Amino acid sequence: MVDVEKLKKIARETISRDDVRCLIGWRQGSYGFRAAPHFVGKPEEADQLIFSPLCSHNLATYLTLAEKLPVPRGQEPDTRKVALLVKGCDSRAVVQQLVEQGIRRENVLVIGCPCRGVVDQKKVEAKYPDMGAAVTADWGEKTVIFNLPSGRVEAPREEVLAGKCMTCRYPNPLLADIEAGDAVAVWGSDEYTDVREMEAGDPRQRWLFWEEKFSSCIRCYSCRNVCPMCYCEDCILDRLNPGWVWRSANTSENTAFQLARAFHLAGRCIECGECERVCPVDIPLMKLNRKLTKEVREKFAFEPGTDPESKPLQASYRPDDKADFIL
Amino acid sequence: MDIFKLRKDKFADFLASLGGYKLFAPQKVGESIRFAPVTDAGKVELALANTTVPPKSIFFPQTETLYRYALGNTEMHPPAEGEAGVVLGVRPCDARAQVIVDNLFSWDVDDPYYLERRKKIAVVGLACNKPCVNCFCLSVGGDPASTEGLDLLMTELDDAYLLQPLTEKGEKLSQAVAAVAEAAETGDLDEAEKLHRQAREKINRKVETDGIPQKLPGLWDDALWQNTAASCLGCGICTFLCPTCHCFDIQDEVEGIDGRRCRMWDSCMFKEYTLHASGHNPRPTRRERTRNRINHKYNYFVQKFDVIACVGCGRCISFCPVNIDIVEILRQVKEAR
Amino acid sequence: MSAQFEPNIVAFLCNWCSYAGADLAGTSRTHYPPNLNVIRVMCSGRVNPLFVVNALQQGADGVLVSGCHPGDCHYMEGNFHARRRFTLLRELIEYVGVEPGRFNMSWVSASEGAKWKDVVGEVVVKAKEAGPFKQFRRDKINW
Amino acid sequence: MNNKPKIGVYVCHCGINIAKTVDVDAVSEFASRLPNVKVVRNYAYMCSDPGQLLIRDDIDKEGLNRVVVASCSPRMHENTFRKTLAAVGLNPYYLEMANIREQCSWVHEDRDEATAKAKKLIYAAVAKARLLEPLYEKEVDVEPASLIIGAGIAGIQAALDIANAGFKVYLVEKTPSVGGRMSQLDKTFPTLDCSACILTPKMVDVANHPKIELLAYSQVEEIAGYVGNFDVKVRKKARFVDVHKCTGCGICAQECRLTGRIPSEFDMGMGKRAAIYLPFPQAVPAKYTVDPERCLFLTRGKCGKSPKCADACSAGAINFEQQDEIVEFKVGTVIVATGFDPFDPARKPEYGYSDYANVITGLELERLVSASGPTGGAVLLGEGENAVVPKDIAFIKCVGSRDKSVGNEYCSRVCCMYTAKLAHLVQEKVPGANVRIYYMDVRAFGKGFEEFYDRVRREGIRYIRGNPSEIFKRGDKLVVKVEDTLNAAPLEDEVDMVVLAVGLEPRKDAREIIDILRLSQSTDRFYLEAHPKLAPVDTATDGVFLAGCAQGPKDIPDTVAQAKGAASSALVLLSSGKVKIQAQISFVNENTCRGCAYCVEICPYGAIELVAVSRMGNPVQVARVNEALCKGCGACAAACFSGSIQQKSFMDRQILPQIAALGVMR
Repeated sequence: MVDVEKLKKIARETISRDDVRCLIGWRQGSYGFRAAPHFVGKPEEADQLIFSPLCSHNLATYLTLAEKLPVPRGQEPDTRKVALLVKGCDSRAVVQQLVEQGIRRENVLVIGCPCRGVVDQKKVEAKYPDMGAAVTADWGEKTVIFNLPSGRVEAPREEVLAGKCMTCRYPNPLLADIEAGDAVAVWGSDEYTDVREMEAGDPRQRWLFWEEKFSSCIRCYSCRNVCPMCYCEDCILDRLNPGWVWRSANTSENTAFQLARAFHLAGRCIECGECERVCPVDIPLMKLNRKLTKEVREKFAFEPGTDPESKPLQASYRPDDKADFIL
Repeated sequence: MDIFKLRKDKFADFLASLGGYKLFAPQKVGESIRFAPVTDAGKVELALANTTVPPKSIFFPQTETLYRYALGNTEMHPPAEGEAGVVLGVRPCDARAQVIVDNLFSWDVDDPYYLERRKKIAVVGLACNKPCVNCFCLSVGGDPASTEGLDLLMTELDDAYLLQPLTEKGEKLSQAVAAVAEAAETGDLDEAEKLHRQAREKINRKVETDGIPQKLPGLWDDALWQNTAASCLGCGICTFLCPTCHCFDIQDEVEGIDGRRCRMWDSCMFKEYTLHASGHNPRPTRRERTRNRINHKYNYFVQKFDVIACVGCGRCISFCPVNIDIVEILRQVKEAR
Repeated sequence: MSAQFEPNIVAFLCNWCSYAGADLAGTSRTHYPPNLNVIRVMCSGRVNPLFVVNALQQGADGVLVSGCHPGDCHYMEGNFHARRRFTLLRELIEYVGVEPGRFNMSWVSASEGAKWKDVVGEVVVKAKEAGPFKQFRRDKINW
Repeated sequence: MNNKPKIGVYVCHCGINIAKTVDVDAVSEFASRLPNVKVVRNYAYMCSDPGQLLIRDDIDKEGLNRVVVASCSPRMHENTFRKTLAAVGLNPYYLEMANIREQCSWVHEDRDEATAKAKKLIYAAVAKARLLEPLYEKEVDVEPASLIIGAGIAGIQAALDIANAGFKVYLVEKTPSVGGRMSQLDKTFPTLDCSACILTPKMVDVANHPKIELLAYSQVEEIAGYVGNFDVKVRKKARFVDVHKCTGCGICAQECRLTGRIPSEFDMGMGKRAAIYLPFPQAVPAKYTVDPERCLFLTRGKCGKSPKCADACSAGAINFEQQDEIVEFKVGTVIVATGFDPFDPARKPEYGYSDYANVITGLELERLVSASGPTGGAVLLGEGENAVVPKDIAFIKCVGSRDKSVGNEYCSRVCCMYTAKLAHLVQEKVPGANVRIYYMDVRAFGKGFEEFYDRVRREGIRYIRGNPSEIFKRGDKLVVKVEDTLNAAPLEDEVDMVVLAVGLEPRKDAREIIDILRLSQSTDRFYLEAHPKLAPVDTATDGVFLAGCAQGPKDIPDTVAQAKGAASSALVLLSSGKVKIQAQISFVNENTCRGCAYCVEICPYGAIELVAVSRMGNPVQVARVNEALCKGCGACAAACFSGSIQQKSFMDRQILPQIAALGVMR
């Protein structure tokens, strides 16, 4: 478990180091069951840090999202480290970014926070509608405790935790320079039931399901921008020449967009579930990405973000790759 | 204009009576609620505090054909005339937002597409009885029961709706209502007034907005923007879901030898929005873009049209993936020296 | 309906093996249905899997990617990369509802003119069974 | 020519090949209506001179800047038409061909269907033609020198050919002397020439040739660069002998404390040598070398009061302070002639090679019968006094070849003939010897081979068809358990000596060259040639050639022929002094490249590397293509998520319009 006071102490020490530029963690949100990414520049700002079931953001995306401003002549670029609080799934994103040289190991300082599951905003808001001002939360034995305005409540974790936490096999960070707490038990198991259930239908049924979802997409690209693995300098979707996908929001372009993103994540998606969490129109994106993570596991015995020395899946091959569909 | 009382069980008949119009109402599209043409009265959902996608999508659709053409010749074929319509279940804040956006689409150029729809489509409002946690309409000149921008205001009582026509379009609609509703008694009016008052008390998000438009220019290089934008993902949620956002991009699409010029929502939070062909970008990072979003609504728009381009609907707060809260930003602007 | 329906198939052929095999089928005057049109690339490794999605969008009812047999690739590894990419892509598009017969991949060497004829035949039959592709085709949607 | 496309479409009849099933006029009419198409012609034979003249005239008169030729396969006439464009100053890559013959008129009978398809193919070709960009075949200078790795007969022959053509050769040999495996042979089949007699003159030529720099007892460490510009690093291993002073007199070896006590590799361990040695008498260069693992002074730092070899050397050539030396030079071509290793029969325990002294390999017998061998040419078993001349001798063939169990499925091509040769030599050296050969097949395929095989049998050497299952000792005899399959008779022949005809295997250190030159191996683990039939000496890397057994088992005539082939291929580059680089290569947009190195991983030629650049002051890593190494396969372009790396002439923005054209067609 992670003791938040110890975490704050670690954060204060870390941010005081002169080779650390900033520390990224979470703070209590501005209303209801929200938390927000918290950028600590000075030791005193570490007091607002929290680590609770509300901390669903995968902060690894900020390692590759931050723009590199032009360095004024005569100045040196700021190469100080960025310290990052990571849960188990987040740490896989850091590992995969290292594998793909999206970041360099010496530029990031990882503070591992073993995690016992984060809440699903929609489930919690449906269960406790009268949330009002900020609600703090904490983990119970197999439950999650919420301090509502109307008092303390405890809900069984299955009712409030995000889907990805039910199938989580990596609650303990795979990579950490500093451990903020001791390891927790792994209780999730992953049979890809959501994917197998979809595979069971026939193509027509599957298309009806996805057509309804993709046609409701408003192309806000939050699923792309939140993803720690989507860090192209100039995404093909934003390009006009060649215009891979047109910008009009209709079933054809939206499907092409979602297929392009899902495919670009094959062998790279570390199932942090952020895309599904942030989608304003609630498209079940994990149900789409997990199809490929299942295939990649079954066909190539490959799990992205688990081994810093591994070669990216789509940049390597094995002479004996199985492919029985080739004429 | 007299006020009608429509029993809830007669609601479906009321919708049927609007047969002459193309009817839009909040419905489940995919997994979220937005305004869509009504094909089955049973699917209309009025319970939610507000739709995910605002009714701007009816007047200013996400993708809209400006005109069609064929390669090789220069005739332009604009889309067919729009038909008369009614959009029902619009919250007062969204209706007010549409009036604010009208300013822009009839500013130096009258936008034919938008204004035609505004003329042809009546707006039937639904007063807010249960404002959501992030509503702050009272702080920006709005009200859970304001009638601005509405042709007819509905207020939900226990077992009926009060329908109060406000404009001639509203009046025309109420004639259709007359067949299925009866006149409202004073008791109903008091009940409605009580509900409106209760709704006002339920709004707990408040911020002092006066003085902000004058203060913003001075905060151009304030650290506030960098601190806020640090966690911003640069996605399009806050702009696409904002009822007063009206920016668009124009592109051509060609299939074979047939083409069309179309307009689609764009967002100032996207990097490409201000990317010049030369590669220069006047707003290169999320700091400038966050600053711009707030300044546009609370400074530039005010200078031009003397109204804050924000109606306090709270969508940008509820749907922001990283909980960037405009009320918090405004509070910090207010407190900044 | 599918009797009159003539599918339109876009094929990506690698220059060294499959394109040469298709040429050989021509020089040996074999006959096969005309539904398949070829885009020549230097190696099956060049075929970006999103070309398949794009082809289905732009009016193809079936797509074929054909390259050298494993081990024969003129550039040594291109077909191995293609095999891995299209194994993944096929799973993805079938998962969202594209019928299995629409996307095909084949190994055709420069000496297999006869095999090329059979491959084209099979691909056309499969596409005909699957019928016209409507799912996410660009078809002037609400122009 | 501004690059607003002005396209000329030329539809070929190809006599009747196209015109019979494709309505060329309808197709031409269709093409004339396409945007940007200025000229449309159809003609009987576009590839003919008058046909090409049509194109040239239109380019001159009409100012065309793109040409689409709808005719046969680009594999047939793409170069022809490129030359046509180049002839009138239009960049040859402004050409796009539509294959309406092999893939249209010849394969469809219905005229309407064929015509419709031809239109569609032209529509797609025009769509791409609009977006073609000019490409320039870059020319690179070729360093007028060649590196040859391995100085066996293959390396020697190639070195002599190239040097005699007037070009500098760096010949690198790992062991102290040139000569390779051939120098270990006594006689060579089928002519029974004495191996040393035909090899030594070439060895001497190689050592004295003014154009050949011989780097014996040296190893290639690194080869960077590309065709015409290879930067080579070679490690000259320390001999601890100053080659300029050493006269090769050999006194040091006699004086050495370990003289006669170290097994000589050259004599397959049967002969002995000292810690300071000359591999074999005719060694070239005839300079002594100190064995660093066995020399007492080098291993224990002390050799009595002082090293006896140094004291004895009148020329003062011995210098224990000598260090390895790294030599760097530039060459235009590389020839890999690293040879083979004989199969180690210990991996076939049933033959008892490691159990019984008188079970030996063919190469060991070669040393025994050789006059410069340990026994001076006598076929003897055992040491010193109790050495005895074997009477009954058995040869077993296909040991370690055509044998899946040891992973060598191939035939080593030489064992049948060297077995016959050795059997003949043994018969000659041991009067009254009883020689028999157990075989599965006899492959006497070469010039004079069958005649020699027939002669050997007539000399009384018995060929028994059967594959011996086991060899074991009985008394002081060896028993060969075998079934004579022709007479279906199980035999247990008692013999004095068994000779195993071991096959040829890739060298154990083959991996080193693979890593240095990015060669790949064929399934039999020898180095992979570019094409088994049409390019046997080339490799996938331009400017790198193979010669001899490095590319696969072969006998001396084939090796020499291949060495001369490799030399001539190298000379093509060296003599022209220039080499054209593939034009349709990849290039990187360094502003959008994120440095994820997918393309670096994927490129089979190592043509892409990550380089550090400053993007407005920030140090970032981006990919960069080495234009000379890139072969233009495009695998990198398909792997790049942001499309930052593209392949010229096959860019995404050129292929997507083709897909669109083939998709929607009016």
